[in-house]
Amino acid sequence: MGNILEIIGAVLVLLGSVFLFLGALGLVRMPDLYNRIQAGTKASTLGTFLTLFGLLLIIPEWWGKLVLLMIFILITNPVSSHVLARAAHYIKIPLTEKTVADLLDKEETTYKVNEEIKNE
Amino acid sequence: MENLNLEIITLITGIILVLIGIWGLLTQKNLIKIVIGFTLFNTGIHIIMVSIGYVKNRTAPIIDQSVNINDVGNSVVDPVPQALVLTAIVIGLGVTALMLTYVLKMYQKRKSLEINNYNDLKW
Amino acid sequence: MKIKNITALFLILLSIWILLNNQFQIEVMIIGVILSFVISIIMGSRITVFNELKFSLGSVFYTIWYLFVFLAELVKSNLDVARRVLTPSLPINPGIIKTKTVLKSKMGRMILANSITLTPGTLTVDIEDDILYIHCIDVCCEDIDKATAAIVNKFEKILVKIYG
Amino acid sequence: MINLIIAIVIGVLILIMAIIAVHHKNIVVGIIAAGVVSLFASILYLLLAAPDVAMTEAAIGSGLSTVIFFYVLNKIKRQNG
Amino acid sequence: MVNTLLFISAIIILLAILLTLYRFIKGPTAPDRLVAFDVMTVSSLALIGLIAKFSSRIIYLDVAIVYGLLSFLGVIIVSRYFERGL
Amino acid sequence: MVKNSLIFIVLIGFAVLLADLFVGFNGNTDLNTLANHYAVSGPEEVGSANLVTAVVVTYRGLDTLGEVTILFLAAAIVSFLLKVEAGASRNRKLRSTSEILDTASKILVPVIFLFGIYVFINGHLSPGGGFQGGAIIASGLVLMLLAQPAKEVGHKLITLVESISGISFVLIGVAGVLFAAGFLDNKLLSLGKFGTIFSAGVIPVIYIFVGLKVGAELSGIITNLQENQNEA
Repeated sequence: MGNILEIIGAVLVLLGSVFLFLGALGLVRMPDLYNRIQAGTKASTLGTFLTLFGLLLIIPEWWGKLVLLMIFILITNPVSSHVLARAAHYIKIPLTEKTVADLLDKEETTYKVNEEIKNE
Repeated sequence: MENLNLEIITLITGIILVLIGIWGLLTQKNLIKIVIGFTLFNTGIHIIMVSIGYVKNRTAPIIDQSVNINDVGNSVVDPVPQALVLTAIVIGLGVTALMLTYVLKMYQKRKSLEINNYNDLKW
Repeated sequence: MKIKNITALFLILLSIWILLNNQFQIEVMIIGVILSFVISIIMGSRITVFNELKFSLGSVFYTIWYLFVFLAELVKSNLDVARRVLTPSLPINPGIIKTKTVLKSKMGRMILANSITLTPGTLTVDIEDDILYIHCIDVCCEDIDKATAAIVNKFEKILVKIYG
Repeated sequence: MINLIIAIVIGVLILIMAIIAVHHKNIVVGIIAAGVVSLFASILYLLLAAPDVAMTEAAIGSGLSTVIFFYVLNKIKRQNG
Repeated sequence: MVNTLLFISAIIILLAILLTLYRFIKGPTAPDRLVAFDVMTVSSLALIGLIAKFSSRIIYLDVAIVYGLLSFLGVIIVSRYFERGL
Repeated sequence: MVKNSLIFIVLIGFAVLLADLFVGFNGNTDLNTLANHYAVSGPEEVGSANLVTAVVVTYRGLDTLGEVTILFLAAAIVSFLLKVEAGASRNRKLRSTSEILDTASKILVPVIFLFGIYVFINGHLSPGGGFQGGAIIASGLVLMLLAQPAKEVGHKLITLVESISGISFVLIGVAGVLFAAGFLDNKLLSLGKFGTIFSAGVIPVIYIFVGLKVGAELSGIITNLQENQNEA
């Protein structure tokens, strides 16, 4: 019985790492910052979540810290990507040409966007 | 592959990191870049010290269920370099903060981060 | 209201302490109770987000139900992103749209925004009172009501029951 | 065996990141790269069986030292008005 | 069996980190690099979990918790610096 | 040209210095005598499961005191240099914080503080200790300041915590001289049962004070570097 659980756990870990890989691939392939954030956040969150869940099945005695880790990831990861997306929109990082709509009316930035941030 | 050990790899990493740090310290013109070079140098030294304390196929010097308490001398790595590095990292943060404060003060005086503008002591 | 806030914070901190230690010796528990009490007394006056929690059987049930809905959406979103990433032509149709929420509590809005960020092709860019600006990989509709129905509603109808 | 592979990859990453940190002309990118160096250094410490040091490096190297750099950079930028 | 699968996953995670490294080098803007940094921290969190399993020491997970709680500080502070909110 | 070659020579010099270290090193297979003593008799002498903690707090306790002092000096110099003249208040235009970050920080800050305290109370059982715990607590303060940048942090409180914990640290050391074998001796309290939270004598107490002191010092550095915390 324990053996079957271990194998399920290992498969979950493998699945999680595949999701992490896909997230990184999305990070490379997507055309602009916002789409990259989308691919990166979702895939890395689920990938890490699945990896930790698989470890939980393999070693049930570690449940306390693993559960805490999962909760922390679910709280912190979306928040950081939201803050990053908000800042990027504020400093007018351009959206890709494929964009069909931008309904967030940009507030007038109170300072001149620094060249150092935008280019290279 | 025979003599490729974990500690050798990390030792090489640490040494090259130290060299990169010194290179940055010496060649960069921007004051903040110089401080970054210093932190890299710091990290490199720490990696070297920890890898010198590593002992092959042994585990962390913390005794719990997975370490046999009667055979500690043969199952853990050297705790002394770890203890030294532990405090050195915290002090490194203090020193970095101090250096950055000096950078800030220098900037307030001269409005410049270029090292070439500070040539008062040049002969 | 303050008592409820401090109690909620205390219970959360105590459960985190237990999970961290993962052992039930009496000394550990005593220290945990003292620590959580002190921290929740000190922070409780400043932090008012826990006021909105409802302590009832129904809210516990809906929290668990929400977790299931959310995890299902999370997996779906990842399969969606994976499909898009792996398709050579990169089929995306991105844009930023507006949606509306009826949630008033800060906690509920944070959970809603986080859930939206983690679900299919959507990312919360900004939040102003009850308007959420959402970046979509695949824009369904620019109309505010349709978009709300498509993206927000499935979470909101459960969250309303928990946070009111 | 797996530890060796991880150590080699992480070591190469650290060196690339260090070169970016020193050489990149944008200071912001340099500081982020220095943070990444600390991050991976802490994994190396973990492989070297030094969890105490890894924890210190994770908390200080990638968190607080980045914070201090950016506070100072912010102050410098604000001096310009 | 189990260990082989875990080895393979560790290697896949390393490959993922290398891909994000590509994004970090390529840029083109500083926020792009910040996204790469974010994904790197989360991936290395998974890697730390696997290392803890390989060494079978639960204490290594404490380091992972530090990452999970504090790694997003870096991203947030850089974003706030960009939008002049510090 | 001359400068470049000078840099090159310095780099070569360092490389040679470090290569010397590298050539003679083939990986340890055994502990040296000192480390062996610490590892074998440490658990009985000190009662701490974490040998690094044993070395930091007892065997090398005086070094730790010195290091905390250096950190104190660094923090003091930073605050001395950054003191601005009164009345130099500039009104800053800040971008408002996103509501989500604000809420998340309110949830996370108490958790981070609790975790920091966990780290330094369990310093003798699990990885961590005063230095890490202090750093984690300072990070919690940073999160608080990021969510509400205009908030003023009480300097008086930070200074108070720092001085009280510093004095207590030294007093424990002196009490070791008076009532036990020597400065910072940990047999001041009974060693207790190995591996439980009330064990290792006085080590947890010392680590609590070290943690509070380091946390207060790092918080002092950060609040001084933050823009609007510079009241004279």
